[in-house]
Amino acid sequence: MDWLAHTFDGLLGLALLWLAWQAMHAPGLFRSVVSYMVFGLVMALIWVRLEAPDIALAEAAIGAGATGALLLSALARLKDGSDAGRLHWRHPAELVFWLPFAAVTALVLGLTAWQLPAPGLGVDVARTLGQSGVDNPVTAVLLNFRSFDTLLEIGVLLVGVVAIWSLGPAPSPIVPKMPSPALPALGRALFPVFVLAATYLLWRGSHAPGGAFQAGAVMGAGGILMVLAGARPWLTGEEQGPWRWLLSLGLVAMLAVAVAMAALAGTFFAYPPALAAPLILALEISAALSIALLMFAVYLCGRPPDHWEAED
Amino acid sequence: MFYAILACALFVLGLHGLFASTHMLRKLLSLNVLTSAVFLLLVTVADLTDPVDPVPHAIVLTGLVVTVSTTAVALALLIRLSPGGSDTARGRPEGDQ
Amino acid sequence: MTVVGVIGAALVVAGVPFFLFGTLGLLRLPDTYSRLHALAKGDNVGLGLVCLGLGLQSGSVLVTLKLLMIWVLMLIASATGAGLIARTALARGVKPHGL
Amino acid sequence: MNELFLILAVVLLLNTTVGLVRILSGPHPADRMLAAEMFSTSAVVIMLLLAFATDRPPLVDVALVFALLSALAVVTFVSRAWSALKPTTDTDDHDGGNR
Amino acid sequence: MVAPTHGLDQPANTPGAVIQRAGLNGWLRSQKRGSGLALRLAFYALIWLLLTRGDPGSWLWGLPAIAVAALFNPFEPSHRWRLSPAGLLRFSWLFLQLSVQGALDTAWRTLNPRQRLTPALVDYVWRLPPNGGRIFLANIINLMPGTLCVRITDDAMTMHTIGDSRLAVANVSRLESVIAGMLQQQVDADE
Repeated sequence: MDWLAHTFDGLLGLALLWLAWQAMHAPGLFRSVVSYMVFGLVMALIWVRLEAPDIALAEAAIGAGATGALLLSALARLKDGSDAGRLHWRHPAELVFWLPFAAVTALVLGLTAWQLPAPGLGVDVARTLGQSGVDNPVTAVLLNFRSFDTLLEIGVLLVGVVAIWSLGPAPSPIVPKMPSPALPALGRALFPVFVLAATYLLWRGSHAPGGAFQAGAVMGAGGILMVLAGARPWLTGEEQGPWRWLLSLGLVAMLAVAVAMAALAGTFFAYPPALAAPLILALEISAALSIALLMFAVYLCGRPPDHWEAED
Repeated sequence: MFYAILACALFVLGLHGLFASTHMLRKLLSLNVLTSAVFLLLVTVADLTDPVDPVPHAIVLTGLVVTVSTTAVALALLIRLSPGGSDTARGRPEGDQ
Repeated sequence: MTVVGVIGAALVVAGVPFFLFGTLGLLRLPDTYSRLHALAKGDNVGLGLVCLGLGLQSGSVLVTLKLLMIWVLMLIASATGAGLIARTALARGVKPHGL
Repeated sequence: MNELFLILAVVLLLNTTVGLVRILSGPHPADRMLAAEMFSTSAVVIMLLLAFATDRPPLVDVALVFALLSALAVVTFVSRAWSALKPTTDTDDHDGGNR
Repeated sequence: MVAPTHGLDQPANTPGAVIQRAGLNGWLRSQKRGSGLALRLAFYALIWLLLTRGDPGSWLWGLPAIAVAALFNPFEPSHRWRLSPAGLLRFSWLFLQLSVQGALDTAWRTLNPRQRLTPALVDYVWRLPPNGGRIFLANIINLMPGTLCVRITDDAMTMHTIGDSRLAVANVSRLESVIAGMLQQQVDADE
């Protein structure tokens, strides 16, 4: 039993280091990007080994899905896709710096990790879980105990989208000429599964691994797939009206709840235990919608056009 | 313990890549590797205690999403900085298809 | 250990060699097209056997069907993916080996 | 039984790690992509095996998400990267397909 | 209220256009055509049931999700076929048979690629009508023994075969007939 787990860990670690090395040092940017995509898959397996299925779900959707799509698309738009910038060992003497540096860093990191308070917060969270309104400790931490972090985090995503939109209109064509008639068929077959799976993850979030982040990431990645398969975004009325509202829905809802709670109880995000469950539910739904759309908006690399015409 | 060492090795690898590579895309990949190393360390520490500490898990979860948005912003900037990229941004058809 | 459980375990064990052959094909075959052949066929039968075997092991109909749903999703993805890569490769002028 | 599944998971992981050599050797972008695809199929299987060996049903959902999103990488690759990767831009021996 | 849950729209008929022309009801009606809304709803309900492993409390979430999945698919439904249950069974059986055969066949060739690999490109003329399962056939043959679809045109597809190409064509032809039976399409009997 034990040696099996150790072999498994060892193989994962080796693959991880090798892929990381490839991602940074391989000749050819394409090879780097593919290595990094596989790196994401290995990370998801490692999260499973470390008893973190919540993170594994998110990593499966983000690391293996959305980030890969982002990087590959960007690679296609970078015209100098040669091996420019390949990392060279200019002097063997660099090792004289890097080896001691590596040793010291490892030592400092290890010491820091060692000195962290031993029991952690696991006991506290388990003790107060009953008052939080949900049964999944990670969701409880995200949307109740430390919802301030989540608020800021959604804010960061929104700022990211604003930054990307302010760079100008999205590079055209947003979607290249459709290479195959099989793509719409694929999109048609997968769309319902994406909707159902994302809703399922959202539903599960209150009592088992899953929740707004995972659901949003799956739906966002699904949106990217749909657009690549030839669908045109639905929310493309004039001036992207509904886009903006939905993008900020998550942040607005969290702020509204926070301010309301501040008025009621005197503290940001201090939910009365009776209201906790429905409030977390509402926050989860709005956060999932926003995250899905934010992930999708981020993929466009610019402000979406007012009208989505079929490119040719 | 093994994963803590792995995280440290990954951290050093990522840091080296971040400083030593010259192409921006590679720097970005190194940055992502670096974040993964930090997440790995956090979760490894969380796994040491008996009821697994959910707080680092939640932090890593938000961190993952923030990393995607950072990557996306950096890539959008990168596309506009690259010599041919500005053409695509202005609407010139890409590729030769 | 019930009979169904034993059959399930046997199916899981039977599924794994297909992955080994898939990797062997990926490494040994001479061109992109034949590698696509090896991967698309081998991996999906392997995954199907593992899913079915694990489902039988669990002894629950719903779990078995859920695993089979994962298999069908993978089938859709890999059949379409293999076709997309093959068609794009030919359109971009990648010549098949031996022709 | 659980040991058996764990052994199979380790075998599969070893198998995929060996298969990753295709990322290194190419020669075509499509071949590297194939190696990534192979890894995602195997990751689904490993995840399922772990789910049943350690009795953690949430892992089945992780496998489901993997299966759902495995199409995304290929579709992005086909519709975007392939069109931009002219034979000369990837540094490897670009006529590998017509050896 | 334009359901904002997924943010996507259909390709040929731009979403906005449809809604402006026919209103939201028209768009919804266009989605109801095709393989039977009831059948689709039932199928999605089955998927939901499997996902949640039959948790009764989940249907409060499931029903809206099923409705969204069925009504707001951004791709136009293909509405030229009906599913025949007997045909579906026959297809599934042939599919399973051929995929196992295909996996064993490729494994055998992989063991000695130098002698057992005889690649060829074969044109296969469609017998299925356009819009009636051609794409399905083209995708499915990638999983069948020794065939890989490398080009699709209006009247034929090109297959890459490893091994006996006549056998491969015979298999594809058989599969085409079964698919036609499943989708209740007309194909020429002979060939």
